[in-house]
Amino acid sequence: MNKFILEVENLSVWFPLRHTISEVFSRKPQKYVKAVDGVSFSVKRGEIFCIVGESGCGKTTIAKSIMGLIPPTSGTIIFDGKPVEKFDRKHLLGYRRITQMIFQDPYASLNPRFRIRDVIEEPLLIHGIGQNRAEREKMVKDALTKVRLIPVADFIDRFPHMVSGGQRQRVAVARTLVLGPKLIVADEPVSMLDLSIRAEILQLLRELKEQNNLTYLYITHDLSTARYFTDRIAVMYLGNIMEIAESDEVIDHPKHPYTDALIAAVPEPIPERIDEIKSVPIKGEIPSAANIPPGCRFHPRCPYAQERCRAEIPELREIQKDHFVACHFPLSK
Amino acid sequence: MYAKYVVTRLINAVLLIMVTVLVLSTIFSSVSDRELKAQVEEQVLAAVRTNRGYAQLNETEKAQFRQGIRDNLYSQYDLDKPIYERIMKYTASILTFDFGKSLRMSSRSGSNEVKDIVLEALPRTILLFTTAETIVVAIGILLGIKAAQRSGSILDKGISVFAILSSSLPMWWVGMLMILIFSYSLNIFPSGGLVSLPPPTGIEYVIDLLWHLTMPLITVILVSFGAWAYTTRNLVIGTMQEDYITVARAKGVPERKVLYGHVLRSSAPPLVTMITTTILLSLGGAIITESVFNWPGMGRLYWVAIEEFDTPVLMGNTFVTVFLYVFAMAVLDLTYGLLDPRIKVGGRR
Amino acid sequence: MAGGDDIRVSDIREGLSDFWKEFRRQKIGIIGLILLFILIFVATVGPYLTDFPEAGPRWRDINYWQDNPRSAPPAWTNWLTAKKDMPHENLRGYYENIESNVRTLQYNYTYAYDEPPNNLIVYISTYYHDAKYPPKLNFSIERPDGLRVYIYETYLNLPTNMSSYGDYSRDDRLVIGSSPQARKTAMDFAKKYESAYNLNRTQIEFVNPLLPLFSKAQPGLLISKEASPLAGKYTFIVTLLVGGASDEVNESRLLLSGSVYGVLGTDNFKRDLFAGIIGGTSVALIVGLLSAVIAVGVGIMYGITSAYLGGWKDETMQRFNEFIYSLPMLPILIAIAAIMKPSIWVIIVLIAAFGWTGVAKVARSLGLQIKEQTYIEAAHALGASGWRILFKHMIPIVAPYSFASMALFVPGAILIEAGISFLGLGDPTIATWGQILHDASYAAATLTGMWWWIIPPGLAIAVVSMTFVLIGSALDTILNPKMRRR
Amino acid sequence: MKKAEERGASPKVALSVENLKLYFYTSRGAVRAVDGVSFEICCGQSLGIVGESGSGKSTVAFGIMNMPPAPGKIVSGKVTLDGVDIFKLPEEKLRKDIRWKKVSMVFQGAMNALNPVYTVKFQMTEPFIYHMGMKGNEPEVVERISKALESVGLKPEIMDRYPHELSGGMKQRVVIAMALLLNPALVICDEPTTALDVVVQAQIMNLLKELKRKTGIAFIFITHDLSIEAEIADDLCVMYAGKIVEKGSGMQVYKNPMHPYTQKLLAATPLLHKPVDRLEFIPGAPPDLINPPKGCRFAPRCQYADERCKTEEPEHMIEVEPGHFIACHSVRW
Repeated sequence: MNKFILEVENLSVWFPLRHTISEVFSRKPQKYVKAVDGVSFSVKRGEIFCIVGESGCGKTTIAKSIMGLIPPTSGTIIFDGKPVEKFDRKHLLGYRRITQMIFQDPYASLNPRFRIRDVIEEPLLIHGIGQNRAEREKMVKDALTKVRLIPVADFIDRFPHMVSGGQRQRVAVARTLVLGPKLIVADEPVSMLDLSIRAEILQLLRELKEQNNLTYLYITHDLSTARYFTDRIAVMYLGNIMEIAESDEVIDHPKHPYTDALIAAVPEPIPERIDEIKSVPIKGEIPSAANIPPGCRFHPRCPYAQERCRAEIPELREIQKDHFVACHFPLSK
Repeated sequence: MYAKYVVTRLINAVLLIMVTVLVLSTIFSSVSDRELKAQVEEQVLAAVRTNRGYAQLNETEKAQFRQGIRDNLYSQYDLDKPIYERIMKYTASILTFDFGKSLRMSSRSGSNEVKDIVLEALPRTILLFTTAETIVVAIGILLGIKAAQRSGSILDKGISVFAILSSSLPMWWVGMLMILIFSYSLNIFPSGGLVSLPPPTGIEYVIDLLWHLTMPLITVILVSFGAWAYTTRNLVIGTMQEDYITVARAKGVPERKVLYGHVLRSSAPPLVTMITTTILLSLGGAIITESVFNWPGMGRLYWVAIEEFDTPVLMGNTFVTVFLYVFAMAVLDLTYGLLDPRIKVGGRR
Repeated sequence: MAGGDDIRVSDIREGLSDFWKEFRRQKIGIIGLILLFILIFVATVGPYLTDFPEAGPRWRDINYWQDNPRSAPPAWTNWLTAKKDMPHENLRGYYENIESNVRTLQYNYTYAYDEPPNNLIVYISTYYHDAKYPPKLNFSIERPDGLRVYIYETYLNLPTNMSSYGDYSRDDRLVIGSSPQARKTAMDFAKKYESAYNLNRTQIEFVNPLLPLFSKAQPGLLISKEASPLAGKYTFIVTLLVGGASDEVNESRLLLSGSVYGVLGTDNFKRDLFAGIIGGTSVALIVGLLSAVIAVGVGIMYGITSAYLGGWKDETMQRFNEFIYSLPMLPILIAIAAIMKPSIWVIIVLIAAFGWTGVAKVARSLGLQIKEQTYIEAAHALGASGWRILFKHMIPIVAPYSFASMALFVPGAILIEAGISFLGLGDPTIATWGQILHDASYAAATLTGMWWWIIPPGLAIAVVSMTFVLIGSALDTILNPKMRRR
Repeated sequence: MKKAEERGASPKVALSVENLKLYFYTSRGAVRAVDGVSFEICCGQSLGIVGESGSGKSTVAFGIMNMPPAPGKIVSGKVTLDGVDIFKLPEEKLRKDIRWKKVSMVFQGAMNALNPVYTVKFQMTEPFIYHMGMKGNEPEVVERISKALESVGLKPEIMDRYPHELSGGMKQRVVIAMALLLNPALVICDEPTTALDVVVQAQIMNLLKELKRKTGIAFIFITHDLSIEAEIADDLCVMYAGKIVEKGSGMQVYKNPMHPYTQKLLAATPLLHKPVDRLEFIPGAPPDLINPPKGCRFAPRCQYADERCKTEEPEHMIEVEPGHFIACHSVRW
């Protein structure tokens, strides 16, 4: 069996910008927002793989592309050894059964006119699973029990707006579990939740992973949660992956200046360091993906940028075992 | 960028007008075919009656004579050409503002050019409806702001109720009531028309005109301002919930300035577009209300043209209305872009 | 697609009860709802409560209205004026068999007005057996002052071609007030009391025979300005001399035509305006509701589909929508109506055909919002098909909105139909409020002060459109915030 | 409160809030969003108010400004700002002499805090017009606006731009600059960095720290993020369901949290550099503030809750060490 459940090779997702009439006449080339631009990574069976980055870096686009919600411009997505975009409609349906997605906003990801029962039954109906109502009802109840919405009878006939945010997110998890998936793409599943219940969802996800042999692709902007929850981290910046390594390695020994800056910027509750001015080595804000700088796309903000960075795009290369970085001059902390 | 947007939007409007006119000409041409032919026969008979030598002619000569006039008229009205050709020609002339001659009507100066007839009616409609709508907009916005300011107060509720009531009333019926009360019962105002007959001269003419204008003016204002006040109120209340309004209050900006500066300025794009369209559309007049008051403006002209089946006038008037309407829509899009710095291009959507 | 078993009755019941809980708090909505129930009652049962249940379909049938007074104000105006006009009165008599060949019908009437009736009409249907001896009718009045006047006498003759023996029945309408015979007998009666001067200046052709009959027996009773009305109990007696014992009177009534009439008076064509307005209710409701349902239904489907399809299909659909939207509705509708002379159904379709565009625009923008919602994306990710997403996820979200916009569409539709009818372009086969106003305007009712012809139909239009504005705004406040909440 | 004296800040009280109650009157009943909150801040000091969504932390800010958002009403309480009881002032005086002059605010979501149809300059000129009686076109005003913009690290040129032409971080800086224009005694920052990415967040935090040091203005920081408060708040109030459950210096609260809610909240915060195996969470959800539980509002979620907690509200806060208060029946110290 393949070691990797998911292999993403050279994935690009470009959104064409509206071409104005005069641009058509002056034959200017079509402009694109390069949300994802040549990204490669592989997710091992049974691990929690994390993509971390700031808003607008393309991490959610990757997730949606893997889910088949946004067609990739180029590149391949290989699931269990089979490239995904070659799937026909029937296979795509099968693929969607074994890869599932959890969305960021539990308030928005459940149809407000569906009862919890309907929310979880919906995938069964779509995929034609379950002979009759009773059988489906049993599956729905099983899924709710798994996410510990118990007693099930208290929840099954409620509408999403009648339960709390954490419970709503558990309903969303139950919806993904009911089809028996292999891979779950979780796009910031806890960032909209209050701090006091975040750990509850994360623990539930971890337990479900053990019980059901799941693999997670976890998308987040929060390095602290990423370190706590995930096995490996890929750091993204402006449509590219800058660094991939095991979580602890990335946080403790970042090799890429951007990763380093991200880590430096994270606030931590250490009252002794009150009023201390942090050194945030990078200036400014992430530029628009419609105007990607030449060379290393991080170079305009990089404190260590040199001539080579302006001209040459750095490859993602393995500089230590299992530690990949896309930088001409990796840090040596 | 904005200039380019203006150009695209205007081209769009012109295309729309062309298509509309084509469709309308098709409808009118095919329907008016029969009507025109009957018209021609009438004119042939009239020519026969007025021709003194006709009685002396023998039967074949008579028939020839009639056919000659008929052919002449047919070619004058293009009835000898196939219908699609007539439609195209008609469309083309309409688009070049050449509406042709009226079949039955003439302007006061005696011209039967449709253009003259329409141009005679237009200022009268402006006098009544454009004036009325301007007053309506002013009263409506002021009241709407007052209502929003004291949301939930008696004034606010009163305005909402009045808006519901007045928008349920047919304006022309209110006009009839006004005539019943002020002309029949109280005998204060004339029941209709533009001026008394015979029309007075000089300053008395103006007074007489205003005297005739008052009742229709009050009718339009009475029926329309409630809805305006209500819309303004909702817009203003919507804007007042924005964070930046809270910020303005926290900044200590006086309530009046918050309202008339921040809130009103932010609600301006939809308001101004509403004002522009209302004013532009008022030029078309209101067919029924003008008929009730016998006010010889664009609306009543339209109605008379329908009753008389005067296709050229009908078409000319319809075109002017459509033109105003489409143009108003375009202006609406464009002002929105001008007023809201966030939308430099792209219009309402 | 999911089967019908997805819809649970309990869900609907619960949803409705939740909705009702919220709706109950909307005062204006409750008022609107009450009005709606009243309107529906009036539209369905109302016509049978008037004297003219067929007022709607027979509005233009002169015969249907012939016995009514012309241009009569409502009867209740008597309360407001010092001069009491006689209201229109239908009398039912009681029947007596006095002898084997005499049948008597008596009508009692208490008269206390300042003007005599305009007319007096006897309706009688009889049947008899021997054509040689048709019934002979005799009409007389017993006045409050004890005088009895024999006014009118006639044979209820057979048509000539009838054979001599059989079952013959006939319906008679005897217009006493305008019969020369009655005029003569009334004149004879008057001669006994009237002054010579007055008699001299009276021409018999212009005498209203009912004036002396209802006036005090004293000089001046022939001259309407001098006559003094005789108040009190009148008895009208119809005596039939019949040929055979089995000859009978089937039915009979007596109509006193006054100068004030019913609840809302009559128009120039003697039509009962109250019956007309009641009859017009169903038309107004049908026009409003049907065009609203069509327009909103089409608009919602169009808008949502357009939003869902996206891309060039959306673009094309929007262009078409904008094309229709850019046409000024009323002028074009009026022109079409003038050319086509359409029936009410065509008018409904035309109103809907021009009206759907606004709804479609809103539905499209709603659709675009919903399309961006995460739960739609989630449904995609689960593998739901396009149709499933459209029908199971998107349309149910928009559906509540559509009820509000339907209610708010109704007033506009009613006003447009009324406007078209007002211009005389409506469906000629039925009575609508706009048409009543058209006739009023045509007859210059505003300038003759016939307010009862003008105010009620307009008020009726206003009440119906207000009903729906009220319901619509209540629905809007309840349903729309829910749309925006997330 | 020892720390303030050590640093030599004036012990003068800038703001004191006593028993503030602010309820929202909805059709379902009164929502007791802020229910008897008391605290004070000294000049040059900063106070953090931390709490999860629905704890009433932002509503406190509006209470201090005496600007309850509809349908809210201030039920009781006393707010003394710079020695003035502001609830006793007539609205006009409040507007002229207090708002923005004495207390200004940095709002949550800078995107919506700037009026989209006015330039930055116009919006920054307004305080001068309405408080300083200036016309708004004096060179002095432009000068002061330029200075304010420079002090938050922006180029003065941007004053001629419209808000939509600025990035998120720039807008947040403009909003901060605006709050400082008139040198108020107190600046309330309501979630000043919530919508920002971590790098920009660190930049803004650095800016705020600098301002705090340089200006001697008292600050209130309202946020849900304990880590951010630790970086800047001298004193800390922890709010739960409309009440303050714990207050004290930052050191005391972080090092020695006494209230079970604070303890749990801190244990639920993932730390970047101190990974733990298991994060804590608090089961359940915050109470409905229309019908709050009879006793302690945290009792239903508290593991130490006994009979007393469920029936009797902890009316008075207990001083567990000098300057460190909690509202709890069960904790033994």
